[in-house]
Amino acid sequence: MKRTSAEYKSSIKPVWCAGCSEYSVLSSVQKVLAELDIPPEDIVVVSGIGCSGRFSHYLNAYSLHGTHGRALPISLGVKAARPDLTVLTVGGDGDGLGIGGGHISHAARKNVDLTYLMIDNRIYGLTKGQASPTTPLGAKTKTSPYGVYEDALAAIPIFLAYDVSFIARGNIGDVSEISELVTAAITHKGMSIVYIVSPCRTFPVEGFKETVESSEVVPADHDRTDRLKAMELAYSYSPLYTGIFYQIRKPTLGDRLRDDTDRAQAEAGGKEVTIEQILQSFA
Amino acid sequence: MKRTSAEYKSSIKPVWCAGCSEYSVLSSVQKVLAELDIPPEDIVVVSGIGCSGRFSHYLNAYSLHGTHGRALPISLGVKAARPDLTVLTVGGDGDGLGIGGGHISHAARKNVDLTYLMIDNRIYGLTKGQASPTTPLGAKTKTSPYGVYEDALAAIPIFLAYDVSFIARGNIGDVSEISELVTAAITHKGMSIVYIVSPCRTFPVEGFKETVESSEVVPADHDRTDRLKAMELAYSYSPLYTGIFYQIRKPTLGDRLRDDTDRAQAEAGGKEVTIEQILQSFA
Amino acid sequence: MGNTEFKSDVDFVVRIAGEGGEGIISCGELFAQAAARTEYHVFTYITYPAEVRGGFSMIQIRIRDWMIYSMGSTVDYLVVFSQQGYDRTIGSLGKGGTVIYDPDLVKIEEVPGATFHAVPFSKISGEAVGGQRGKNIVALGVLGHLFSMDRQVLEKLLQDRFGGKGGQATEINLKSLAVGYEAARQAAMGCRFHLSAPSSQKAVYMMLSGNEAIALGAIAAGCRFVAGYPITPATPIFETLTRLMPKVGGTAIQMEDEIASISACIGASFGGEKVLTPTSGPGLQLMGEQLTLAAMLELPLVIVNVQRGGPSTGLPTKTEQSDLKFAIYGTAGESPRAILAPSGVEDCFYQTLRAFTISEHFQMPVIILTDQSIGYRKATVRIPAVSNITVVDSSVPCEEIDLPSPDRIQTTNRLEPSSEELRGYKRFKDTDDGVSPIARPGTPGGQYLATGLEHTEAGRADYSPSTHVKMTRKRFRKLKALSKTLETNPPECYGPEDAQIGIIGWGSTEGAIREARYLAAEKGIPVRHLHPKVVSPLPNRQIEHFLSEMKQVLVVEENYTGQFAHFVKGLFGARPIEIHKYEGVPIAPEEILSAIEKVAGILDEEDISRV
Amino acid sequence: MGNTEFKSDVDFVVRIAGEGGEGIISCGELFAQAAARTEYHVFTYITYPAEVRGGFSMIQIRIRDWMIYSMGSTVDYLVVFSQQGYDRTIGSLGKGGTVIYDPDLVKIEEVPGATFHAVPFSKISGEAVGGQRGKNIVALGVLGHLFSMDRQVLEKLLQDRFGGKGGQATEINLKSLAVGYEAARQAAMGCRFHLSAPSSQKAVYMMLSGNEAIALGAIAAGCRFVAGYPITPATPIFETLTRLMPKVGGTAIQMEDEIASISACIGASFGGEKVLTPTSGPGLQLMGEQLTLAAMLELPLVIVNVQRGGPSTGLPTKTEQSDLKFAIYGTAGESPRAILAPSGVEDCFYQTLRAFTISEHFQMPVIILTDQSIGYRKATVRIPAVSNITVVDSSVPCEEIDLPSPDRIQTTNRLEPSSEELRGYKRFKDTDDGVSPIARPGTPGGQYLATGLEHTEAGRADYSPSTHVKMTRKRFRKLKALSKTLETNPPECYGPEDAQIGIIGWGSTEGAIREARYLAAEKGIPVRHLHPKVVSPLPNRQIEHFLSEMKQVLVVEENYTGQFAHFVKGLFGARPIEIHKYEGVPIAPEEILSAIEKVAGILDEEDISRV
Ligand SMILES: Cc1ncc(C[n+]2csc(CCOP(=O)(O)OP(=O)(O)O)c2C)c(N)n1
Ligand SMILES: Cc1ncc(C[n+]2csc(CCOP(=O)(O)OP(=O)(O)O)c2C)c(N)n1
Ligand code: SF4
Ligand code: SF4
Ligand SMILES: [Mg+2]
Ligand SMILES: [Mg+2]
Repeated sequence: MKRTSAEYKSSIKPVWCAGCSEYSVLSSVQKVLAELDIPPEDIVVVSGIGCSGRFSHYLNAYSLHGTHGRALPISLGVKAARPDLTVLTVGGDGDGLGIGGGHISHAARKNVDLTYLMIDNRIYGLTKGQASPTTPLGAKTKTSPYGVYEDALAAIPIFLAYDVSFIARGNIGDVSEISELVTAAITHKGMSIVYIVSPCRTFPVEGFKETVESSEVVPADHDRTDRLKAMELAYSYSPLYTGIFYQIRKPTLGDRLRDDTDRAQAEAGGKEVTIEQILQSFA
Repeated sequence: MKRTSAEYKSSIKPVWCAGCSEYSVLSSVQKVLAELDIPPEDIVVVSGIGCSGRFSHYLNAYSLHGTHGRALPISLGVKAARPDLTVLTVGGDGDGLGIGGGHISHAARKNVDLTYLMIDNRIYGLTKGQASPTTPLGAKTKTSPYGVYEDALAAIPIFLAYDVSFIARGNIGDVSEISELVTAAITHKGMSIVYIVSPCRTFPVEGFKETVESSEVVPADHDRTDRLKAMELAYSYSPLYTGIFYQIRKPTLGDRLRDDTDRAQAEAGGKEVTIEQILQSFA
Repeated sequence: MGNTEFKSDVDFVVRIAGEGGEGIISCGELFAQAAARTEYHVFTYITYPAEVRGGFSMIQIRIRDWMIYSMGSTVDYLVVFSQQGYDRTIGSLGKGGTVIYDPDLVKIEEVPGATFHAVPFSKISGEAVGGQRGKNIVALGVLGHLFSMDRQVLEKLLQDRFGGKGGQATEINLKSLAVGYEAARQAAMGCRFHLSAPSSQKAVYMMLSGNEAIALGAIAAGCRFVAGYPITPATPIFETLTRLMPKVGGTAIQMEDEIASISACIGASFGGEKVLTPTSGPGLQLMGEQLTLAAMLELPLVIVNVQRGGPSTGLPTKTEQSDLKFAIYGTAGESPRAILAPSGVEDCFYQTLRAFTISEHFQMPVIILTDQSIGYRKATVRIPAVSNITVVDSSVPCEEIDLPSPDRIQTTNRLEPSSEELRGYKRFKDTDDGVSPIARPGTPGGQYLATGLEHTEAGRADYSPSTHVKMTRKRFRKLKALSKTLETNPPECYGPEDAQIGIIGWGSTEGAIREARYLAAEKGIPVRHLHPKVVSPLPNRQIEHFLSEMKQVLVVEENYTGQFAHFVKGLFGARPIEIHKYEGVPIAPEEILSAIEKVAGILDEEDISRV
Repeated sequence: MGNTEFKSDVDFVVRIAGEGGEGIISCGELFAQAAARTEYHVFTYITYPAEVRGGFSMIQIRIRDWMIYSMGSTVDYLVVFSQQGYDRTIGSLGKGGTVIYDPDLVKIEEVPGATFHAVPFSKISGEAVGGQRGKNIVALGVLGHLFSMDRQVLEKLLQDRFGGKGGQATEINLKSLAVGYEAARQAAMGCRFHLSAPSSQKAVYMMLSGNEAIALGAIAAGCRFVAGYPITPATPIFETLTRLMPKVGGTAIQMEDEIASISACIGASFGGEKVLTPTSGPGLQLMGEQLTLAAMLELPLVIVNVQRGGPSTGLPTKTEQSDLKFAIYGTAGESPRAILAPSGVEDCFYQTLRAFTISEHFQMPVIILTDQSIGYRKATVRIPAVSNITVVDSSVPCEEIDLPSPDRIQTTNRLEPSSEELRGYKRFKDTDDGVSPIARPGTPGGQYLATGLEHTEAGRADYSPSTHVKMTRKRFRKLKALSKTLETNPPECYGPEDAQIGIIGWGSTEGAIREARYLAAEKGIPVRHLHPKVVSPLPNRQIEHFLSEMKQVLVVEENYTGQFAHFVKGLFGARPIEIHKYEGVPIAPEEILSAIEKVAGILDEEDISRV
C-alpha cells in the first residue's frame, strides 16, 4: 500500500499568510516523505521559532516546536539518542543564522545524520518585519529605518566552510526542484542542508524577488565534491544558483559513536559492561 | 619621548605555566602597542575565559575579563560606543570557536574596527585538557577517552566565509612574525583576526607541534583580496601557511553608523534633534 | 480624595474585534489618535495573536474627560469583523451598548437593550477599492461618523501613516474612509458623541504606548547606546529607539541574539555610556550570565523586561506578571540589582528615568519590569517640562535627587575618580555606601582591570576568604544604601488613611486597583492602596507601616503562584488574601471590587460578632 | 543515639599544601586511595587555584575507623611544599601535630608541642630523577613510611595511574617513591600509625568523589544519554561519563556550550531516553530558556549544578551554596521543577537515583544541587547491592517506590500510553495528578506536537484564557503530587527528640552539622538536626513539625543572603538564627558548635530568668 501526502498532514490548519511560500515547502515535504515511504511514527521534526517554526505543527510526526535558534542541537540530541529515526529540522534565516548561528558548525563537525531545511525570507517574519542576518545592506526594515548597516551573510559559503556534508539551495518558485533536493537530502547519510530562498509576501525585502527570479540550476558538470568550485558558484548572485552545491561521504556521528562504543567495550570482550563491574572498578 | 613595552605591563604577574606560549603573545602585543605609540588609556582589551582569557590581567590598559565566549560582542559594544578607543579582543579556541562561535560572523558583518587575537592551542587549557573545536579527529583528551569523534573546525576558511576584512595566521614559534601581523591588524580599518597556532605545553595534542613546525609563509605573490585563493591556501595543512591571507577595505561599523546618523538628522538640517522636539513629535 | 477625582461625565469604551491581519489594530489606533487630539483622554488596550495572520485580535479604546487608569470592563461600542471576534467579545457588551457588525461574516443573536447596526465592511471595501485592504478604514469611517469626528483629522492621520497624498496606499485608504462615513450615514446611525473640538489644553499631551514611553524615558535620561534583539512584546521599544537614537546622536544596534545584546551593552557601559537593552522573559533568560557579570564589574546597565505569558514561548502576545522572582533571583551566586515596575504608560517614562539614576548612581544592573498590557497600551501622557531636565553632579547622594515628575527631572551620571583618587587607583574601593569612582576609558592613569573573578579593591583576581567576604559585603552595601534611599521617598499610598482594607499591587495593575478603589468608595467601602514602584529592594518600613494599619490586606497580581504575595508573607509575616489572575489578560476593576466587597462583608461580620 | 556512633579510636587528618602544578592533589589522592584499601574510612577535601599553575592548592585527608562526615577541623600531619602552603595552613595544625616541610623552600617558625621534620623534596627529586617531576611522589614515599604503608600497594597504584611497568613516567615515579621512603627512614621519622592491614570487610567499599558518585548514580538509574560542556567544578562528572557511557552502551557527547548541551538532552529525552547534563552556576544560567522548554513540553531531564563561588566567574574552584533560589526561581514564567541537594558523597549516588525517579515519574526537570566541596571530596562509599536494582512498572505511584538505599534500589520509567489511550491520543491529558502518558517516537499512532507555546491537552497551540488556566494548573498539579509524596517519606531528622535546639541545613553541610551535634552532645547539649534532601518543593509538614518542637532553631548555610533561611522564615513564619559562611571553604563543625553553645547559653539564661 503506497503512502499518500495526506498521511503526513496533522489536524492543525496552517496560520501562515495567504500566499506564503511556507505552504509550498510543507506540501513538498509531505509529498517526499510519502514517496520515501517513511512511517510518520519514525519521523521527528524539530522546528525553531518564526513563521517557518510553525512547520512542526502541521506535519503528522513526532513534532517538537522548541525555542528560538535551538532546533539544530535539539535535533542532534534526538538523532544521537535514536539513530533509528528520521530527523528533520526546520527554521528561518533569523533562527538559523542569527541566534542559532553558533550551532551549525558543530552539528557539521559531528556530521549528524539529519536534514535541515532553512527557509530564508531575508526578514524576521513572525515578529513582523525586522532585519535578519540575510537582509541586504541598505534595506529598510522596522529596525533599520535608515537602511541596514551590516553586510548580509553568505549562507552557502559558510556551510561549505563548515564542511556540512550535503549542501543545496532551492528556489521556492520551483517546487519540484525543492522536492528533489529534499529527497536527496533525506537520503544523504550525514548532515544535509536545504537552504530555500523564499521571499516573504507580507514583509517583502527590496530586490529579493528579482534575485530569486534570476535563479539558475548549477551547471550539470559541477563536481559536487569540489568545495572551492562550489564556493565560487555560491558567491554568484546573478545568476543565483540552485541545486546541490556539495555532497561528500564521511562517517556520521552515529558511525563514530558506534566505533567509540566498540573501543570502550573492547577490554570487556566487546560486551556491555555491567553496573556491578563499573562499581567494582572504583573499589 | 618614545614609549616602551614596560608601559603596557600591568602590576600583575602572569600565572601561566612555565614555558607557555601565551607569554610570547603578551610581550609581542606590548611591544607592538609601544611601537604604535597608542596611549595605554586609549586601549581597551577584552578577554574571554581560558588561559588566554587571562591576557587582560597583564596588560596596562582598560581591561575587561568577561565571561566565556562573549569577548567579541563586549568588544563590539565598546567600539560602537567609543570609536575613539583602540579595542583588542583576546580568547582561546574554545572560547572563540566553541561557545562564542556564533558571534564572529555578526561582528564580521558589522566590520567593527577591532583586532581579535585568537590563540588556538587545540585544547581547553584552563579546565585542564578537554577536547576543543580544533582538537583533531581521533585525539585522546579528558572528554574523548576513546578519541575525538568530530572533525576539527577549519578556522581560516570559516573567517573567510564570514568575510572578516583582515585575516592572518601566526605561528607562536615566530614571535617577530606575530608582531608584524598584530601591527598590521591593529592598523587595519575594520575587523581583523590574528589567529595564532600555539601548542599547549601542559596538555599537548597529538601531531600539533609537527603541524606547527611545518609552517611556511604564504607565497609573496598572494593577492590578499582573492578570497578563493586564500581559501585554497588555508586548506593546506602541510605546509601550514602563516601570514596575511585576506585583507579588504570596506566601510566599518563606525562609518556606517555615522551615515545613519546623517540620514536621520537630515530632516532636522543635519543637527541633533532635541529631546523637546522628540517628545513633541508624539503629540 | 479619590472619589471626586473619579467623577466623570464622559467615559465610554469602543472595542474593535476580529482576526489578526484584518487591520483591526491600525483602525483602532487611528481612531484613538484622532480622539487624543480632542480635549479627552484616551487609553487603549490591544490583544493580538502570535501568528502573523489569523487568530483573535482586538483593540479597545476608552475615552474620558479625566485621567484614565484602566481599560474599562464593559464595552459601549463594539465593532466586529469576524464570528470569532463577535463570539469572544459580545459577553463584554455593557447595558445599552451598540454593536456594529459585518452581516456577511458574523451571525448575531440579539441582546436585549443593545442596538445592532449591520455594515458590510467587506462588501463595501470590495466595491470601493476592489479588495479587503480597505475594510478596516471603512470601519474607521463608520466610527468617524458615529462620533462626528472631523474627517480632515482622520485624513491627515492616514496621510502621515501611509505616505503623502497621491501614494497608492493613501488613496485606497482615503477612499475607504469616505465610503465608511457614507455607509454610516446611509445606515442612519445617529451621531452618539462629539469628538471634534480640539482643546487648547491638549497641546501638552502626547499619545504614547508604554513601550514608547520607555524609549523616550531612556533618551531623556541621557542613554545613548542601545543594543537589542526583537522579541514580542518588547520589540516596539527597540524599533522606536532604532529610529530615534541616531536623531539624538546616539547608537542603537541590532545584535544576533540577547546574549550579544547585553554583552554589547556591557562593553558600551564599560566605555562610559548609559546603556539599555529591551527584551522579554525568554530573552532575559539568555542574559543571566552577563547580568551577573555586570553586577560583578559594577557597571550600570538598564534592562527592560516586557513580561508576557509564560513559561517558555508560552503566550507571546499576552500579558502576565510572572517574571518577578525570576528578575530578582534569576542568576547564579549572589549579586545586587534593583527591579522597578512602572504602574502605567506615563509611569514607564518616569521609572525609566529613575532606573538610570539608580543604575548610574549605584553602578548596578536595574531591571524595569513592565508587561504586554502596559507595553502595547496607548494613553495620553502629559509632556514633561523638558527645559527643566537638569543633570545633577555625580557626587549628589541618591536620596537628594528628585524623583522625576512632569515638573522637574533630575538625571545623574556615574561617579568618576578625582585626580587624587587616580593615584594608586582602586576601582573597587570599599567605601561607606559601597560605591567607588569608576574611570572612563581615555582617562590617563585610570586603567584598571574589571574581572568577573572575585577581586580585590584594586581589581586583581583573588579568591581568598577575606577578599570574598569583604567584596561581597561591599557589593551588597550598595543595595542597602539604595534601600535607605527608598525609605525616604514619599510613600506610594493612595486612599483614605482610616481604611481597614488595604490592597497591595505592583506594576500594571495600578489602574485597575485604583478604579476598584473608587468603585468601592462609591459603595461606602474605604480602601487604601499601596503600590511600590521599586519592587526590589522593597521599601520595608513603608510596607510594614501599611500592613500594621490594615485589618485585612489583599495582594493583587497577574500570575499563578502569587510571587509578590510570597514576599509580603515571607518578609513581613502578613497573611494577605491573594488574588491571582493568570488568563493572559489584565485584571478588571470589577474583579478586584468583588474581592473587596467579600472582604468588607467578612470584616462587618467580625465587627458584629465583636459587639 | 548519635553519641555512641561517634566513638572512634582512630581519627586523624593529613594535609598536603603548596602551589598548583606541584602534584599535590595526586600525591594526596594516591595516599588516600592506599588508605582506603585498609580497614579504615577515608575522606578527602581539595582546594585548588583557578589557574592551571600557581596559586594556593591543598588536599586534606581524614582517616578514621568509623564513617566520616566532615573534613575535620584541625590537622595532625602537615606536609608543605611552599611558603604559601605553610603560611596558609600552619594555623590549622592541631595540638601535638607533625609538620614535614622542604627546608629549601619553606621558612618555619617553631610551634610549641609540634614536631617538625625537614625533608628537601625538591632536592631529593632533583637528585633522583633530575627534576621537580618526582617531588610529590617523594612526599608520598615519606607518608608511606610514616604510616608504614605497604610499598607494593603504592607501587601498584602508581602503575595503574601512569601506565604499566617500564613506561618512563612510571619509572620516574617508582624511583621517587623509593627515595621518599628512604629519606623518611634517614630522617629517623618514627612510624606514627599502621595503615597496612587490608580488611576483608572493606571489599564492599568504593573510594569515590561526589562527582563520580553522581555519574555512577546516573548509570544505575538507567540514564544512557549525556550531553555536556566542561566547567569547573562539574567537569569530572562529564569526564567520568564520557569514559563510562560507551561501556554500558550509552552516549556521552560534548557540545559547543551549555545551551546546546541541554538542547541535545531535550532532544534525547523527547526520543525516549533518560538524560542528564552536568554543569555549574554560570552554565545553568545559559540553560534557563531550555529548562522552561522542558517544563512546558513535560519532558524528564536531570541537570546537575555543582555550585561554586559566585557571582559571575567568581571563585570557580571554591565552594558555596549560593544557587538555591536561582535553581528554584531562575526562569521566566511559572513552571514546576524539583531541586535535590545531596548531603555527602554517598548521598550523591542515591539522590541522583531519586532525581531520575522524580523526573521520569512527574515528567519535569529536576536539578541536583551539589557544590565544589562535595564534588571534589572523596570518601569511602559502600557498594550497593546492585543485583537488587529493579525497575518498577511505570504505573506504580511515586510514593510506593522505595527511596534508594544500599540494600534496595528501585528505578522507574516514564508512563507510556496504552493502545486505548493512543486512540485520539492526548499527550497532555489533564489527569488527577497532572501526569499524562508520553509516547515514544517510533510508536505508531503516538505522533504528537510538543510546543513551547501554551497548548491544549492534545498539544495544539492555544492562548485562550481557559486553556492557560487549565494547563498551568495541570503542570503545577504534578508538583503538588510530588509534595504529597514527600510528606510520606521518613523524616530526615537526627538527634534526640527532646532537644530544644534544632539545626536545619541542606546539602553539603550535613557532615559538619552532624559532627557539631556529636560534639555538642559530648558537652551535654542535645541538638536535633533536620536536613531535607529535596529542597524544592519542601516537605512542609515535616518542617513545621520540627519547628514546632524546638525552642531555638539555627539555619546553617554557605552563602551571604541566607537563601534557605528565607524559606524557613517566609513559608513557616519562623525566626531562626542564621549562620552564613561565605568564604569559599566549607563550614567546620567547630564553627557550628560555637553557635550551638551560644544559643544554649541563652536558653539557659531564659530558663534561669523563668525560675
Ligand atoms: C530568545 C528569543 N528571542 C527572540 C524571540 C522573538 N522571535 C520570534 S521569531 C523571531 C525571528 C523570526 O525570524 P526567522 O527566524 O527569520 O523566521 P521567519 O519568521 O522569518 O520565518 C524572533 C526574533 C524569541 N521567540 N525568543
Ligand atoms: C559558561 C561557561 N561554561 C564553561 C566554562 C568553563 N571554562 C572555562 S575556560 C574553558 C575553555 C577554555 O578553553 P579555550 O577557550 O580554548 O582557552 P584556553 O584555556 O585553551 O586558552 C571552559 C570550558 C565557563 N567559564 N563558563
Ligand atoms: S509574514 Fe511572510 S513568512 Fe510569515 S506567514 Fe506571512 S508571508 Fe509567510
Ligand atoms: S595549560 Fe597550556 S595554555 Fe594554559 S597556561 Fe599551561 S601551557 Fe599555557
Ligand atoms: Mg526569516
Ligand atoms: Mg584552547
